[in-house]
Amino acid sequence: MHDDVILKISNVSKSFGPVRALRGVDFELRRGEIHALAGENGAGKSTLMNIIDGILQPDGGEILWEGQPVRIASPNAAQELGIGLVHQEIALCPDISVAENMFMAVTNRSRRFLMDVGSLKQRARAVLGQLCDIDPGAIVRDLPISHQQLVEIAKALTLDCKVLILDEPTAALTEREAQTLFGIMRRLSAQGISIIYISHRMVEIFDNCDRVSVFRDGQYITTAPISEITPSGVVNAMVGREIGTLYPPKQAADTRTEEVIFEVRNLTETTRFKDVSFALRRGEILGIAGLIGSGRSEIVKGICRLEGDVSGEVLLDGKPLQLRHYGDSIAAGLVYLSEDRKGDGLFLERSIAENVSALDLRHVSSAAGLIETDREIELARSLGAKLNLKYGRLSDPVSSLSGGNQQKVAIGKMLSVNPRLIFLDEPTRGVDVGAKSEIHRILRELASEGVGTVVISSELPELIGLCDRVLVVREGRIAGEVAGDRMTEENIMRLASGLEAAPQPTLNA
Amino acid sequence: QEGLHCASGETYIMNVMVSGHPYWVPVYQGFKQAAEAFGCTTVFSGTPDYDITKQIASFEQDMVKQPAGILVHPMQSDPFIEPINRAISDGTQVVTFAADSPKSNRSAYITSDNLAEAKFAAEEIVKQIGETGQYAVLENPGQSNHDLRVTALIDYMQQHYPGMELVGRQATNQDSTAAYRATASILQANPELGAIWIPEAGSAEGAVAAILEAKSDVLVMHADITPATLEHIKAGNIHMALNPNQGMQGFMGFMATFMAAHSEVFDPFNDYRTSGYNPVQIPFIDNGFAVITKDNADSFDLNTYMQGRDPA
Amino acid sequence: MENSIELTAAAKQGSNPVKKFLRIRETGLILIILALFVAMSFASPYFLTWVNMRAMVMAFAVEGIVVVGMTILLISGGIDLSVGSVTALAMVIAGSLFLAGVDPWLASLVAIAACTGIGAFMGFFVTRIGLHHFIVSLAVMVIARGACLLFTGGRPLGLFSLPPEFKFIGQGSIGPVPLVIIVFLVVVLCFDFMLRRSTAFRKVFYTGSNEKAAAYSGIRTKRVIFLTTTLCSALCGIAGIIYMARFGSAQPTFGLGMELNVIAAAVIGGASLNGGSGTIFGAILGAALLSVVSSSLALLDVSVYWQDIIRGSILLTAVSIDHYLNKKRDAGGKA
Amino acid sequence: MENSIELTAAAKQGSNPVKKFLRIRETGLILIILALFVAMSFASPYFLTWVNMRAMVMAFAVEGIVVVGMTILLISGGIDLSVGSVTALAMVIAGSLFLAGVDPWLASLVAIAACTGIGAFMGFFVTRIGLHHFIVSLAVMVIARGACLLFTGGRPLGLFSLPPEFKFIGQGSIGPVPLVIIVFLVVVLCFDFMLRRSTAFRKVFYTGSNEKAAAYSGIRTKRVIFLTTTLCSALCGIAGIIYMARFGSAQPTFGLGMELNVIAAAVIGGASLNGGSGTIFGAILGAALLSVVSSSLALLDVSVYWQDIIRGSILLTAVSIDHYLNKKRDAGGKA
Ligand SMILES: Nc1ncnc2c1ncn2[C@@H]1O[C@H](COP(=O)(O)OP(=O)(O)OP(=O)(O)O)[C@@H](O)[C@H]1O
Ligand SMILES: Nc1ncnc2c1ncn2[C@@H]1O[C@H](COP(=O)(O)OP(=O)(O)OP(=O)(O)O)[C@@H](O)[C@H]1O
Ligand SMILES: [Mg+2]
Ligand SMILES: [Mg+2]
Repeated sequence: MHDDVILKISNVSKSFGPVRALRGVDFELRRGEIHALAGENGAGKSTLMNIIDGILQPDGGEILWEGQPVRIASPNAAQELGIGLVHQEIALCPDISVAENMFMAVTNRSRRFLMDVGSLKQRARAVLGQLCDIDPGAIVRDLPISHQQLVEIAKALTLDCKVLILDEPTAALTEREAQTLFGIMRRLSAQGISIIYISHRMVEIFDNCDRVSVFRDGQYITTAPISEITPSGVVNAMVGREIGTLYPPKQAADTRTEEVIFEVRNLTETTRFKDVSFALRRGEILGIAGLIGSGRSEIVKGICRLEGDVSGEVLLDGKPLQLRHYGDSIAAGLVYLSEDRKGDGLFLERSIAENVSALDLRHVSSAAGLIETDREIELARSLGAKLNLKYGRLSDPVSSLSGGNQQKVAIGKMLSVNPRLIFLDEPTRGVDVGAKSEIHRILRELASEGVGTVVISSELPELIGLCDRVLVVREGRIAGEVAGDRMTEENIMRLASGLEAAPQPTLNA
Repeated sequence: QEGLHCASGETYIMNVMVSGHPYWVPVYQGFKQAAEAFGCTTVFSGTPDYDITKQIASFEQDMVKQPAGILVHPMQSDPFIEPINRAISDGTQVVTFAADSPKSNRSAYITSDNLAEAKFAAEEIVKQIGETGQYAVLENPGQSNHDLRVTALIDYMQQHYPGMELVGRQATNQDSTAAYRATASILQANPELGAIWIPEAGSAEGAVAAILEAKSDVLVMHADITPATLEHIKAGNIHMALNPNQGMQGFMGFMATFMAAHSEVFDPFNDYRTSGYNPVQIPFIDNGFAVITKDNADSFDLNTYMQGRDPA
Repeated sequence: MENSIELTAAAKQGSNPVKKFLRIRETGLILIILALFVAMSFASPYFLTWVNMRAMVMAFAVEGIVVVGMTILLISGGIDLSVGSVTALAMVIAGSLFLAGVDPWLASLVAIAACTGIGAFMGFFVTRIGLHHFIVSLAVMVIARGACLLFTGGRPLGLFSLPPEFKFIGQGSIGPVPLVIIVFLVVVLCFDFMLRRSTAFRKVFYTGSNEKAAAYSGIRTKRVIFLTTTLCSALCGIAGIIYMARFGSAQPTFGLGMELNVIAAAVIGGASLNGGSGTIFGAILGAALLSVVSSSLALLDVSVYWQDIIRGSILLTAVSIDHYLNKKRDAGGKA
Repeated sequence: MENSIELTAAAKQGSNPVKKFLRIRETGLILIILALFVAMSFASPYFLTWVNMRAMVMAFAVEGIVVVGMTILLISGGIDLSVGSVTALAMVIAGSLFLAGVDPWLASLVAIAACTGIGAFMGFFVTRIGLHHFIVSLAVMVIARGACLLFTGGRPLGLFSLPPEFKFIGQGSIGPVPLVIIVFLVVVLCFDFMLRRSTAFRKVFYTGSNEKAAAYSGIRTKRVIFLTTTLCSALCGIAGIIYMARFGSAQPTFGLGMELNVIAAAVIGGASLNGGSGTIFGAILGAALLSVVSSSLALLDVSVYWQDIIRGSILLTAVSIDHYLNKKRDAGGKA
């Protein structure tokens, strides 16, 4: 055994009823290394991390901490050992301030009788400052989901830990925040702190990690130093087969048309965005890029009348739409996939089938307005198959699925209504490479069938790989547009951060 | 003006708990009628809640107005000792009615004689169904006058008619649905049941519904009266009801309070001067009760009585 | 975690009938009630008689209609403390109008309409002003009780003179079965079916489960909550009219404390106070359990001073057993 | 959305005192109560007298202690319907023991311990069995009331013979101020301070706001909930003893319906029924509002038939205004 192994997992198993989430897995973490963990959705990564953090107890197997066998009975015990975990799902107290949330564990262990509010905020500001500019006094409920994710990360940084686990921390972050995070990770590892880093983004793994371990179907497959394996090797180990090109081909030049299927004119909302105009041509996938908080989500939600007091024109197939609330949008064929699947995308306690059909029950009901269970189950089954959903039974609550599989249910829900125009806000958030390319393929198919497809993503490679054209949003306005050769990360970042005057959009409404 | 008469602005307050309860309505009418005869002003006060703390607060607020006297129905006896004594030492005379605070310095207590009611009911039951048989009671534990009506009847039966067997005793707390359920079960368990005694009218309504449904011919007797039980008496579904003489309660209540406030007219043969208590001391006044049967039922419709009268 | 789909789906998957039965959410409650029945039929020869059964059902049938409304409201994420006063108000309004010479059927319609209006009023405060159901319905509970007192001067109304065909609603029978029970069963079956199957009521589940996600599914959640709030009060109105026909009187103090009983029934039956789950069938079983316990204690002539203690203990035990069985079922279903 | 830290933070940021005041969560309630005071002092010459003020505070001081416990429990995500019966049970136990010859101080300790035990019993069912607070405390409400009846045979216990130094707790004054009010203020101030500042009570907020997140941070949330449940019952026990000393009697039917009043006070004061937020200060203002309204109606001799209607309407109006002001404050704070 390597001398410097701080944590060793051997032969750990865990089942949830019939689902065998982990089957005798091994895992080894060295002092000061950044160790990536890769695997398809539902491979058991989060489950293993929850076991290491004492949230779940393994059914069998052994955990060795600095060579000694340990039982980690609770998160408290994990913290005492020096283990910190950033959860895949945000776990913050919505009614409480950012500062208090960050120091919850510290408060818990503190022997002091009184809180020291002043120093709490100061220390919170210091830690937050490394990541972004969030007021430590703000109430978490009021923060957008991406900021909550940052708070969640900052919270783990406050722990004085020897092992830091980051479970898909960058899923909701843009490049800039992600890079800051990587900087912090490298600094920590230089200080001798070990980091387990879970991500579905190969680039991140290969740019920042020392070693990578791969899980498949609850089983441990392999571990290799980054220098000795290629991205396609990792993917191969994950999926058990070769995956061809990551992104589907772009819109073929000969199918390109100037036919505008959807158009937005001078969309304005009181505080969040102003004068937004753009058009969508048949067959293309339109991307929307921007920094965190730039207002991408707000614009799209505004179009669908989900939020805000919006004025401006929205035209579908040249005809103006009279939308008053989101129900009207759905009726007109406009649907929106939320970036916050847990908060407003899914009914976690209800079954997979009921979630999939929720957007428009007419698809699964008789003329008399009665739900036909067979049709509902069938709908979920077919969409589940299409999206490679991993589940026990369709009647299981969505909360029992892994993060990425929950995301697939959310996407399935959008697809269930055969939309005319689909807005996807971070559609592949937390989705594994295989499923991701499957989703991309489906989106491309939809686009070529004439369904309008608009994708918001913080992952620039995804936007560039998938979209035919990308709009860049900055501070609630469209800062510019890139397409073709000009669609590079550099160009997009420049527009997003306002370093360069906006080039004229090629197609102005 | 000569004789007993109120000075202008001289006010008498009647203070109760659960002030929306219809029981108080004729009591207050009696109170007011007596007051009008003496040219006095009256106020109906208290708390709508079944809450001792709130009633004491309202009593203390009455005291702020410095009335000549308060006729109070103390929800509980001991908690009122201190407030009543304070009121008296501040110059407001206090008389209790329908419930007492015997350890306080209140000068009089007017009430129905629950023991007499119970005895009358027992005798009537025996008269109707004979000296041997089964009977049941509904009750309302925690409410002292209802409690007394029931326990006194049971004791009386035990002492005088050992042949009468108590086969059912259920708490219904004035809830007609609960009374329906309890009575239905008692009827089931005791097909030979001869009579049932209910200490108030709310439960009687539910009990009668159960008896009618079971097509049983149990003799029903209850205390107090509501329009619905009145109709049942007329229809023969209820044998009779015993109703405390509420008007007399209020009337005598006022008289006692008024006399206590005007005690200067009275110089009794005792030590009141040296001991300093009010010379008008009446330990107990029985306001009596009426027996309501088919024949006289028409005189007991409160809604008819209240026509053209001001409840406040 | 129960829900209609899971139920039906599970029922379909189950191979043998026993397994099917064990998968249903309500099985625990049914078993507990059955156990009570068996125990009681040994304890008292009168228990298993038709007359006793009828009396026991009659004891909760009308309140059962209110339980239906409350369950739907709970599923949508609301709660209503005013049910007792609103039921009483329906009696009082209809009774007063009748005594003032209005046709009793018309009077009843007006009363039900008034209760529906009260529900809409509460719905308005909840959905438009943004107050919590608890506090709004508490205020309305007080106001409606006050209105009962105001309309009657606090005096019960004797309505013996109601025409027999009107009284038939509350006192009549069709064959051996009281009309009240028939009405109750119809209401229960209709709403149970609709809650399991209709798209409209499915939206109630979505709204209660995650209001934001429901809004993001295009459901007008405020309207759903407004309607469930209104429906609950409307059903209270109907219950009030049936009570009036049954007792031939209108008591301004009727239904004190009814809210806790009704909410307890729904919760025992599996409704979540956080919204999103519950069934009518379960809630009615909950009401039945409470009622059977009370009736049994009366039938056995248990001392008044012991009854509350026994009743509370049985309630706690039953809920614990049910909870345990459901946990086992959930785990077993997955194993 | 309020919480102490925000409050202190806001207070620190505020430049001028008026702005500071307007930022506090409770400002709306304070303004509403002030408005009532001004109106009442015009309406009745007796309102602004020392005796009336004392009577109004005395009317909610002891219940206020229960409000403290309920607020903390609500913040942790629980609720307790048994507060009325448990308070009565404390009186009854202490009273019965005293009548049986036990020293009243010892009897009181035993009674408070018993209530604490009841709280622990409820906490056990909630945290270990996994039942909902609502249903557990409902069952315990019934059981405790039954125990009151059983111990007393349904009759109030006269405790006039309590020694004067014991009665002093409930009836004595220090200077012009009744001891009850002093005790009440001390309890309120202590718990308000601790809830804002102490590490132990901050965990209550974390647990109620998101139990899972709190558990992930190592907080033993079940223990927190167990303790808040126990604390609430213990405070009921203390309140019961003070009532006993004040009234010199123990009434088995005491505190019927107290739970709704107490919960309403906490909710009016900003406590969330979903847990995670609330303040003692706000809850006590809520209790004060309810009490001032009741007292004012009594003082003005408003007809009983109108009192409930007016009371309910004022409650609804006050809560709406408060809600509106808070929304404005929140929006203002962000703009
Ligand atoms: N609480 C639970 N109940 C039932 N099944 C569960 C539960 N939690 C996880 N599972 C199952 O365990 C398996 C592993 O889930 P896990 O969350 O560990 O996957 P993951 O590798 O983290 O996937 P992702 O990349 O999507 O986050 C999945 O099949 C999931 O459905
Ligand atoms: N609930 C909210 N309350 C107040 N401000 C909000 C809220 N949600 C978002 N905002 C603000 O609205 C602006 C736009 O946020 P939005 O979430 O649309 O950004 P985005 O471009 O979609 O970025 P991301 O989704 O990555 O966070 C930001 O300034 C954000 O702080
Ligand atoms: Mg995961
Ligand atoms: Mg966004």
